Amino acid sequence: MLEYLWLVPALPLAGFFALFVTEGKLPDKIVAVIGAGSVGLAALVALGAGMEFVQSGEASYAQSLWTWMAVGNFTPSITLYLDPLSLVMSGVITGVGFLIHLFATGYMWKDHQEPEGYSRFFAYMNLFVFAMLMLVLGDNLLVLFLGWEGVGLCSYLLIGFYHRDPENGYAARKAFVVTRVGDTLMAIGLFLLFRELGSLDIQTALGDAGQLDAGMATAIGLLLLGGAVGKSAQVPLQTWLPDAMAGPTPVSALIHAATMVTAGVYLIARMKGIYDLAPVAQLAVAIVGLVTLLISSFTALTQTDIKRILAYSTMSQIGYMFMALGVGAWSAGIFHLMTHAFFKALLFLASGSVILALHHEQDIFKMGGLWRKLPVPFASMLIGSIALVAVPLTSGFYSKDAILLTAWEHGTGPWFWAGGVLAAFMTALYTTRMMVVAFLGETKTEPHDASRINMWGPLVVLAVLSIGGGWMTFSVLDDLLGAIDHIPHIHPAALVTVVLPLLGIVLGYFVFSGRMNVNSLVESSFGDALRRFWQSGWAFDWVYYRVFVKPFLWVARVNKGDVVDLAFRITAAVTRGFHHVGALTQTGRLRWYAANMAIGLIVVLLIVASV
Amino acid sequence: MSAAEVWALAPYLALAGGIALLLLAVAALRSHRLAFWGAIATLAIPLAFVPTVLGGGTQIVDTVLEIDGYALFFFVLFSLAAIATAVLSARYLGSRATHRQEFYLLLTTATLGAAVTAGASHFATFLMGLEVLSISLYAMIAYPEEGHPPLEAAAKYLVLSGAASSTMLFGMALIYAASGSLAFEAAGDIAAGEHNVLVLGQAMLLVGVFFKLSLVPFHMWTPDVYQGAPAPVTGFVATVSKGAVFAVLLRYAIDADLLSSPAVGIVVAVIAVLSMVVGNILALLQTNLKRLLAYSSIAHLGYLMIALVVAGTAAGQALGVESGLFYVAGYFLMTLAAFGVITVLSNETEDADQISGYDGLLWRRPVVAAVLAAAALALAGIPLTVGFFAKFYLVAAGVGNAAWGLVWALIVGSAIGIYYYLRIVFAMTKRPDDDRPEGGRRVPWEGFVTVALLGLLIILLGLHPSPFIEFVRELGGP
Amino acid sequence: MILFVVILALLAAGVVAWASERLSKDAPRLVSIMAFGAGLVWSAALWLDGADANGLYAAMDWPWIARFGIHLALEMDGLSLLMVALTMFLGIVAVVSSWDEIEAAHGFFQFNILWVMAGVVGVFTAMDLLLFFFFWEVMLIPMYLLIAIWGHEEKAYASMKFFLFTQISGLLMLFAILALVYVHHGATGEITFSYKALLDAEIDPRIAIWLMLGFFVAFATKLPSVPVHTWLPDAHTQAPTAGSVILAGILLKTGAYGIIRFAVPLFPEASADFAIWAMLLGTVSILYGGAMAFSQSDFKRLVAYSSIAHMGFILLGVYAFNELGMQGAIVTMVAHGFSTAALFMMAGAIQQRLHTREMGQMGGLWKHAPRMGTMTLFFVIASVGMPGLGNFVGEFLALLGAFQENWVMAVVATAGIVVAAVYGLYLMQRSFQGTPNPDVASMRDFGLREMSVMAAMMAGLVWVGVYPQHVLELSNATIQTLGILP
Amino acid sequence: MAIEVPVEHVLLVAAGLFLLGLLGVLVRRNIIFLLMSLEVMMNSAGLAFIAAGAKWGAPDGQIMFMLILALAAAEVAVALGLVLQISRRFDTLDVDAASELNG
Repeated sequence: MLEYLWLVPALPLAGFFALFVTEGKLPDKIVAVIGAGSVGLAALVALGAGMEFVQSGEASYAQSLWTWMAVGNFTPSITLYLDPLSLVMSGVITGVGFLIHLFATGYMWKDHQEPEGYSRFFAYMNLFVFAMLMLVLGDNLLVLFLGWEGVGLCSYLLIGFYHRDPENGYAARKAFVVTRVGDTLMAIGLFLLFRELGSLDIQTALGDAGQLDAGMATAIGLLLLGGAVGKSAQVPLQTWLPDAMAGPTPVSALIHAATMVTAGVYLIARMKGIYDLAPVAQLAVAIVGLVTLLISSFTALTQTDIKRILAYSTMSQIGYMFMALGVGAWSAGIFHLMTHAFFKALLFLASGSVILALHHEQDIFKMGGLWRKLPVPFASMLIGSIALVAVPLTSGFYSKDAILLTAWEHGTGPWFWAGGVLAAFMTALYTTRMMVVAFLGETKTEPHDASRINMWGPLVVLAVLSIGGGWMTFSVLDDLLGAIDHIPHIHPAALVTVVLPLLGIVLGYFVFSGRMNVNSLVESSFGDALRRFWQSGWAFDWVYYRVFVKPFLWVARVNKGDVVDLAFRITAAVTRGFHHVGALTQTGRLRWYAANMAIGLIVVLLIVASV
Repeated sequence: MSAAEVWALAPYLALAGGIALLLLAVAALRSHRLAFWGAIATLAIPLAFVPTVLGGGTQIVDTVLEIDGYALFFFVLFSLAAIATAVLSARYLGSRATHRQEFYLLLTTATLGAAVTAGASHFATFLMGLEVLSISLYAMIAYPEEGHPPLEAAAKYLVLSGAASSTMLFGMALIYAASGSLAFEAAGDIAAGEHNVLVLGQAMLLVGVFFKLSLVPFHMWTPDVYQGAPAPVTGFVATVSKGAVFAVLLRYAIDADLLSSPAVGIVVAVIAVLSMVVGNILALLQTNLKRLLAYSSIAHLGYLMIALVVAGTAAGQALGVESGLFYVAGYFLMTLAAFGVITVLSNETEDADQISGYDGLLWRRPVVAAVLAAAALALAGIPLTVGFFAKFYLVAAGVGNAAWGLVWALIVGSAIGIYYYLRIVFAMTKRPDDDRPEGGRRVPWEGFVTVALLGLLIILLGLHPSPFIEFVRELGGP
Repeated sequence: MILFVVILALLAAGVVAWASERLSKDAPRLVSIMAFGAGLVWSAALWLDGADANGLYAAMDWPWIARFGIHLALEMDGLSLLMVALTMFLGIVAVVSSWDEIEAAHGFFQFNILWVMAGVVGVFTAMDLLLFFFFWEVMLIPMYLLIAIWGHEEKAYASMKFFLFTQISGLLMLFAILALVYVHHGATGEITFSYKALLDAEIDPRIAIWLMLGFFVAFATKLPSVPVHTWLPDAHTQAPTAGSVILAGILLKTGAYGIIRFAVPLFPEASADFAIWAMLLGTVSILYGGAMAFSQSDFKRLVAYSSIAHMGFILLGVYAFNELGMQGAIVTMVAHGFSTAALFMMAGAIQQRLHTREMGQMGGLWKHAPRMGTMTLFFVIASVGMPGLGNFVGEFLALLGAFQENWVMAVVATAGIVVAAVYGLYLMQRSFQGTPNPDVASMRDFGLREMSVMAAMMAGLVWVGVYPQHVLELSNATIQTLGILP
Repeated sequence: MAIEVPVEHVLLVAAGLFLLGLLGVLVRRNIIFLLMSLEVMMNSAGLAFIAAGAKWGAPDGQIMFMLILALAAAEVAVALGLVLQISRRFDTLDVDAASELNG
């Protein structure tokens, strides 16, 4: 199967192409078959190729397709590169991706806003899967960049899928532009890397990375981090992700939870060789992760929109992954990437079921009491939540625990660990809040569950993976990626790590079910200000709008007429002015003409006399 | 006077004889047809002598006329321009004068004057030729029997031209006083004390010449005369009269080594630059096509001064003369074409001189409009037309002799010029409004053929100028 | 010989098209399409046939004006072939894009299109400086007429501005050409305008910089680069669709071509000294053009400003003086030819349907015309620089090359891709997305004719984006022979 | 017994005449006077020619003067024709009235 590796990205691409050229004229059922089927087939091929790869025992497998371009010594080739990292990634992308596609065939069926957009939706989704696969399979940073930009594009297209609402368009453009800022940094990183090492081939570059001096390695590491930060919605380029929830919920599940947003994690993991040479850059990765983790988990606590809660949660979970990479627990980071893909996809899909059943109601305070009426979504949400909170034995527990314990040992002291544990506590708090408010209590909106097998089937599979994904895959990944954690679990730090989230659940239950009154705290002026500060996402949007957007708009407004043109207009006006003055001399009077001739004669004679 | 000298005079004698015959014929038989065809014959027959005379080499007739390739080039050019003018005038004047016969006499006489001027190598012939030309022109300008403009134009031209001629004459007298010779060439050895008088005289002579060439600041008569004169006559004034003066100026400048005097050099350069810039600026927003072309001619004569300056240097003499001749020929074509179009579009009483009247001409009379467009673009110096190579020649001459200031002025002037030439083209391309009645006037066929021919030549020389360039080179300088 | 015949054939086709107006309304454009189609086939045949030992596909050299050593010297090497093929292709696009737009004088319209293209082919193949200049100017007049006759409300102003800018800068170039020739004449005693002879001219560096600037100003105006770009938005906005397509697709490329073929090789040292300023102009163009594009509310004006930004990459690439930058510039030329031509075609189609270019009066057009929306989306994305499409290859290579030479400039210029995203997506939002404008009751979508042209351009962009090797190989042959790389 | 008058003096007189004529052209409005002033200018040149001819002892200057006379006569002939027409069509001999062509 390995020789058919190219089929893995090619199948979704073919699906996209088929849907693109038929211009939405195919019957929806065939669209569904093509859309989900192409990804499903890709998953099968990936599975087959992966098994063969694991059995072969080789460290990597490369399939060269063609040389993209050849200019002097710049010869990036389109080569697919399979190693444990990309294998895990492609497995997640095709596997989880297929489940989400399957769910979407039901979710998007006879959609209320875009009933004619069914084919367009799956075209974009397939294109996304293709791009994401190119991102992780590309053996060259330029190919990676192709996928990188491709997923950004699809993200833009899908966030703005309901394009008739200008707000969605705004959210889509914001996502694209903010991540482009990161992409720009990344592109500069590529320029620098090429200048220093003469190749963008990842393996070649990493092999030659030893030639880099420390400063250069740090620069490259920081620039690539810039790219990763943008794509993975980390501070300071995180502001686009909550708005990106404007897209259909399967999109949020696939792109803004399971796959695309983890591309930054993949990039840093892939370029580990550079970060090994640049401790400063690596520390920056960890700091970015920690800061994002804290900021977003506090923010999640104050959101009311179920998808925004999940979005902030995603940011914080990716913060864990960044922190993992930063503190050196890179296999644990990848492990968390995978488990997070399971449980976060589950959470999003389940919330999508809820939203659909409530006729697109997303405010958790307008839900309530749903656990009886929507049992499958509720069960799925619950399972996803406990995995998110990292209750022991769930998949999230395995990976998060490994990260935090590595952080404990980090050279700078236990600060990363402490921050991570605090965030874990907060995670428990906001997750509990979400579950309690939305599913317990009294019913505020009457749901109509219309989900069928194609919708709850994926939920079930993902639920199983969320629970068991940790221990099922732990040993395999431990093998493939290298040792995931080193610390025995009987350890004070380990104990705190395990217990604190549980405390969070208990506290959250009491507070949000109203059994414990904290109104005096929340309603105090300080509490209120803090709440609004958190709710706004720590005012990043507010600041960015004033620092970047507003000045740009101002310039655009005042300079619409192009100030440079003024120079030419003035020249033209002056020339015209000369004409008018000159025309005045042409009075038509004979004697005036004669007088001028006389003056001319005198001037000529004066010139002659003076030379 | 040797036989060879007499033979060399053959074209001139034929032209003069033809005029005499025409005079008698017109006096005896008041037939327009006879006068017209007589004039055509008078102008055409002398051309038959030209090739043989040209083959005989340069003849200097009694020091007053130098009949060489240069003189004959202008002879032919003037005759052809006069023929075109005659053809264009025939119908145009029909509605403006009860008797057209004398017009042809004036036209042929003016041509003779111009031809003599171009061959002059002596102040006497210079004076004679120029005044025969000018006096004929006064009458030609005032020829129409009705309306103020022709009369006003003629009066202005007469008075101002008279003043200029006087200045020129006075200059000649001073030169003669300094050098003791009236021939162009003898100005070589002059006592130091006389030198100032000589330069003073040359300056006054130049002022007179500059007037005739309508260079700034002696240009002010130009638009008024161009506008007031009958359209075909304007074409004749713009071409033949200026061509003749330029021819004699160039000859005099070279023979007398005029530009070796720094003072004269400065005067010429300043006047040239002023003309290029002021001429173009004055034309910029002009709405009357005849006036616009007048201002444009001011600029063009300014450009032409580059040829004079270059020809005045020892190294650049050949190139300067060549470029001058080529430019003059090209300028004749473009100007005659432009005024030809104005003539053929004019109705019984009014000249077609408002640019707004040309709106949509391309759709009504495509060929005529194309000719005017070609002429305008040629005047602007755009490739595909002879105007480009004419200007190219000048810039090449200027650059080749490091006349940077003049070349820059030419570039600036041309840059301004593009605007108003293009305005003409733009007006013609306007789509006609549906409610506007079609201009029903018929274009006379002979006028049509003339302008079409001129247009064709503009394009032809713009595509393949090489044979003509080689021809001009072989003529040699004055 | 064949090159001259091709140029004459295009000119002749123009006359035939004009004359065929009497037959039927369709006859002129069919003549045009056949002429360009034949030209395209001919260039493809040349390409498949391969170059001769000197890297030439066709060449000829006839004396023209012996007095000045001016020759009718035409040569076609890889770069020329590339540009000529693009010209022929966009000729077809131009004709199709104005199919319904032109209501009067079809024959004369096609005449002008064919004559512009004839001039352009001359520009891309001339090997004699005067001949080059000749063609350079020849292509302007029909272009001027296209704007002046078939343009929109401000056509008088726009066409005049276009002509003045290009003509005045052209005068400077003519001056520089003549000065170069006479400098060469002074050294060797030979007057010649031959490109190859003048390549070897030894010029005093103090003079060379001024002569180089004469060329550069003309080409930068045509390109256009800030600060001599202001003619472009006006010209584009007012031009008929075919005019915009030709202007953006081809005429701007003549500026880039001129820099690569003439300004740099003729004055290598002066150009090297000037490189930093040229790169600065390129960078400023990228950012300023992008910011200006965002300011616009007129669809065509926006695309016009985006062209300025794209052309900045060409300056940046060429003056990086390395293979990467140069190739980036050339690929950008090709890719921009496709993407912007398509966007202008779109603008024209919208204007024809809605009688406005103001995006304020559009919005939600996707509802009426999903095909047009999809196409706009595709080409916006291409011009935003999406990998896998041609523009990315060009811009990435240009930036990569520039980075080797001057990293500060490259870093600043890279920020331009963010700006591109801002204005590109905003364009999409205001025209096709958003709430459907209630004033727009319906809009005819693209039909087969438009879609086939669009598909061809999409295919072209994907081709250049995924496998640019064909382009790179053609241009590489030229780049190596120009001798401008260290 | 002739008095030797230096040629320069005659030339100065001629120049004075020239200036007078020029001034006449500038200040007179009646076209007849204008023409008369022109004649003065022309004749001043003639005088200069005669003086110069005398200086060189050659007949050239006098010949030139005769040519000038002939030309002046011709010019006046045309000019008077114009004057007649002007007085007929403009009803005045004031040259300032003839300023319809301008701009």
